[in-house]
Amino acid sequence: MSDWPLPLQEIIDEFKECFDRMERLELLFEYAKKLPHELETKDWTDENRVRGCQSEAHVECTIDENGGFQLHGAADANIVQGLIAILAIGVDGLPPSSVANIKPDFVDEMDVKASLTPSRANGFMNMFEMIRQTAEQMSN
Amino acid sequence: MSDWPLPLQEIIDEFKECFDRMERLELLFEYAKKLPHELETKDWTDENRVRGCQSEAHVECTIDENGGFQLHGAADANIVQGLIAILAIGVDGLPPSSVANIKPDFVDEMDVKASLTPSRANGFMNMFEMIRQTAEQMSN
Amino acid sequence: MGLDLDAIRADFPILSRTMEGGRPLVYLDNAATTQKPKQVINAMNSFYENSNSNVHRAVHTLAGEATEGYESARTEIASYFGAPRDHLIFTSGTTEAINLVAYGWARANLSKGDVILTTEMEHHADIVPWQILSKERGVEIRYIPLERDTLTLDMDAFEIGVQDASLVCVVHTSNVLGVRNNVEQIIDISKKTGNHGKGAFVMIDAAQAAPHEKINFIELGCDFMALSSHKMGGPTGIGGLFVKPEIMETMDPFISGGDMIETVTLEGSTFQKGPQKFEAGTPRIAEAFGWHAAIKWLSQLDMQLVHEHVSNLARITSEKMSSIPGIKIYGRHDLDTCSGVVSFLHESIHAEDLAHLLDSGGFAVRTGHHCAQPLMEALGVSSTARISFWLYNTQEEADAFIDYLSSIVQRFG
Amino acid sequence: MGLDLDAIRADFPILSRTMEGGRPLVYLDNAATTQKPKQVINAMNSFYENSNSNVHRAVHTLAGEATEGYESARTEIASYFGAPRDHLIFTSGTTEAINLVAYGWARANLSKGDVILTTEMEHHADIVPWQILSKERGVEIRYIPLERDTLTLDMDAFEIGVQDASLVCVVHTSNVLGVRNNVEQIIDISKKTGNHGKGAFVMIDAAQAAPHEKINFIELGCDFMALSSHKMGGPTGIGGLFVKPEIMETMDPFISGGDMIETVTLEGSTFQKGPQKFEAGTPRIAEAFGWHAAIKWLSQLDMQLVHEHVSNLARITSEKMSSIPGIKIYGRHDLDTCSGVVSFLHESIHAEDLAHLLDSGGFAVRTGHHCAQPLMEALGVSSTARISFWLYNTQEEADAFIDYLSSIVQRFG
Ligand SMILES: Cc1ncc(COP(=O)(O)O)c(C=O)c1O
Ligand SMILES: Cc1ncc(COP(=O)(O)O)c(C=O)c1O
Repeated sequence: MSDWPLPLQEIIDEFKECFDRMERLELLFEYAKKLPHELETKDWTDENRVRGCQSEAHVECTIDENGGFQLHGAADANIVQGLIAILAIGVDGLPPSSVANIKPDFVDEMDVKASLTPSRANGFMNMFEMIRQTAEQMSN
Repeated sequence: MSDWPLPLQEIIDEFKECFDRMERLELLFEYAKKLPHELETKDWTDENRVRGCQSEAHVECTIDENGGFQLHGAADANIVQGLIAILAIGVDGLPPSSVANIKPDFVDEMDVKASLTPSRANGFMNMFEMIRQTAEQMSN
Repeated sequence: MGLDLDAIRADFPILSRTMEGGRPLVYLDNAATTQKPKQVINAMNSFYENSNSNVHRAVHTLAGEATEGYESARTEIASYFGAPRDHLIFTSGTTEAINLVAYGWARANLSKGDVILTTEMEHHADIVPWQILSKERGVEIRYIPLERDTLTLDMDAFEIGVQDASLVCVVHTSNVLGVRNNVEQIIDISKKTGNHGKGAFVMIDAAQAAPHEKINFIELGCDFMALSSHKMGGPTGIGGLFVKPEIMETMDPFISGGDMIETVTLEGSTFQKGPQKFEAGTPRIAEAFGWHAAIKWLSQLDMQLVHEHVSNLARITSEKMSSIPGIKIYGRHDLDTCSGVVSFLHESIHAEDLAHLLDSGGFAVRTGHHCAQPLMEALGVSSTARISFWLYNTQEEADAFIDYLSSIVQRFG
Repeated sequence: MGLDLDAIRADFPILSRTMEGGRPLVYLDNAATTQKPKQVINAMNSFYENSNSNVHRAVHTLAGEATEGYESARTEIASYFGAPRDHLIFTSGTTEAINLVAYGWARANLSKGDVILTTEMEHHADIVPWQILSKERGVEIRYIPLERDTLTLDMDAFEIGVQDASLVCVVHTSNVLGVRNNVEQIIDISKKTGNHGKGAFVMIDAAQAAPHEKINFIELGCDFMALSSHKMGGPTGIGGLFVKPEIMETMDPFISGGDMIETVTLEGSTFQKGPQKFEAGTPRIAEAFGWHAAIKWLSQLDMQLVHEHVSNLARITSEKMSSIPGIKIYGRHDLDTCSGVVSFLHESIHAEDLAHLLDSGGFAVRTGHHCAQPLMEALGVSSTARISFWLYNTQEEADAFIDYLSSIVQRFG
């Protein structure tokens, strides 16, 4: 089992307490609303678009004033936006080098997998990789 | 079971007495040598060629002086030539209208089927149909 | 007597699968692909376990069995569609079948300035090959628009447009709207008034029609008809193009190689006649056995009953859905001719979220543009959610779907 | 340690079939198609019984499993051939793969006067597509001749011919002669001296090589490599084209329709990147599961041992055959690199008769031109009989074959 950054671990634990998938999806919907650094629709560009997502999703990575990582994003589907939110909360303010080391299997841990499997083959994995690579570049 | 012309029935019976397929194939080889009206290689034309045979086979139908059907043919493979021979012997001198009524399943009766199945899908059936149709035209 | 749904369902192993939380699978994605009865699975197993061999040109027993099976699949599948065996070319599916018309026929018979008439409700498989042809050869493509209020083709526009058209390509039954086009009338008018009275050639995309309607290719009178095995209970990897033999003769080879030639020399080649000319290389042998088994299986059923069952489910379900707050239906289900497809959206829940939520209840539902972006454009949306029924779906499943959808809408809407 | 033939054979259900007269099946037609291990059959069954769904663009569980399975098949099959997943385009087989090079790449990149260099020992799949292209676009085709005494390619002629050539298309291992070409050298020379020093593109037909040789596409360094699943233990209906990604980008779409587009409007379309651009329509989903299972199954074995086993069987058998009166061998089996294929004729028994007679003993043997008429022409025959071994064939089977063939020759020769 991987070591997750504490905020991410807390979210994972919260998901683990859910009774069934419907409840977990409900939780994802709630996180979608808590998205910390929302990318406004006017800032949705082709460059920050996540390829391979069925719905539209956009993410951008920046460094805050303390050198911490910051994930900005948004999606038109709530479940995707919920995932972005969790990731954004989970990595907020971390050194980019830690972000570069996160593995995508926290989604497995959260056990929302069944509904996300197909996306993993393209959308979610693409998004995750895009973020991880940017973090890697930032930490060099 | 169909009614075959007597000479054909006799041949079928002979095949039925064989011990195994190898023996039946041997018999076919012998019939290949007994081909009554052999079409010489120089008379092999594109018109009398049987389509769909792997090996080359040629057949032509004529009427003898008594108005009886006559099948001329040859093939480079003995098994095919054996089948032509059996058919030629079986229908020799019959009224074309009787020839037009023969069914191709005498080959099943002879039980050489296993080796001929693939040919039936094309070669042998094509030959048989070609002969039957000519006989039909002759009897009109 | 209706369909014996219990007996039918018992033939489909996958229908007894339970999903997460022990919920039964409710498979409502039949327009994408149907499930396979065990007879189809067994036919392919039996081929691989007993007769597997390459076909044509070999005399050993296995090759004989494989060849007989492959060719009798052609005979029986063609016959199911009312046609002799020499009318059916095996392809990998509808998409390749339409490409075969585009590469094999249209490139040999159409040229700059010729007009291909198609429609705004086509699947991409019946749009993109024509666009590529158009770019390459200057053939012009025109689209019959959809009447926005009735969601049917604008037949006035068709009657005018067809006059210039050399080729008319129309989907028999839409994979989004559930609407069946009046293909009989379209073919009739095309033949009478197409290309300035000389008659137009007609290609029908029957992918969505064949699963629930018995189609007779000869009576229908079109020149080409494309379909897929996997949408009618058969395996993936195979489908077919029906072609009138006299038209087949005017087609150039498309995919080339072994099995489609008569002779090859270093200087050039001559080709087989009939369907084989278009079936290069090792064919889809096991798949032909499987599709044949699907056709045999379907032949036991009264296709009129199948059609009524499927379209009734769609009609009743779409009516109930309309009364769920915020749900909007895209399509028509009030006609006898409609299929089992119901497209819909919720005013605030994104289609993809809907599908995820429905999946948590065991309901397999598709979302997206359904390979019909121009139609989406015409409907003014970028995607829809879509349920699609087939013969094994039950009223109970439909009711359970309505209940679950209602609860989702209450919770998330 | 050699191969555990008992364990291997136990995996192939068909090998326990008995033929007429209770004789065991001795399947010696592996170059046409191989038998399938139960793991392959089960993988497809399991797909159809548990996960069958269309792939891509859907979020329900079955679609997820189908998509993961389909895409991980791509990953694993590509990896078996030493390449990343984005190098592999699924096709229906070698024939369609070569046609994809002809339609997708050559039509976009070659024009009148350009030269394609191929060989006299090619399968029709690697001849006819080029002849059609040549007729259509004026591209010139040249053939490297076979050295009549060594039955290998005339490399002097190749070194001269390649200088003009923009594309070199060579069969890795012949389906008639059992000879493996020195593809490494051919690629090397093509890259260095092809098209007047700019380098030629190289397409390798690996259909007959993949079953018994571990090929690394990246190390090999060719631009395209075509192969078929059904010749390496996998199902019919699927194969692949390996392409270098930078070259994939210079290819036009070939078969078009759904799934290969990015957007479609009435005005035109944009296409996906990578392999998906060339995989239009519902793909061969169950087939990809099956091929993947075949690759997994093969991965358990040491392919070097497989190669030695197969080529030893061919060498020993061909030696014994040579001493049967009237039998003449067409091919070479004295080199380490040779495959399991032995072509032969008897001076007086017609090849087709031979095959019928052998079949009566349970031996499945192919006869014909083996889709290589120009090679037949070079050998001065119109057809041959051919046995071809694969990993499950045993020395006992080979011996039984020799005995039966001898007795046939005695009785009928
Ligand atoms: C050398 C070679 N190339 C190409 C092919 C064609 O393969 P397929 O029929 O699977 O398309 C074959 C098989 O017959 C072959 O042996
Ligand atoms: C109307 C219609 N046409 C064509 C196709 C393409 O069929 P396939 O993907 O089997 O080639 C489909 C299926 O998606 C369809 O629904």
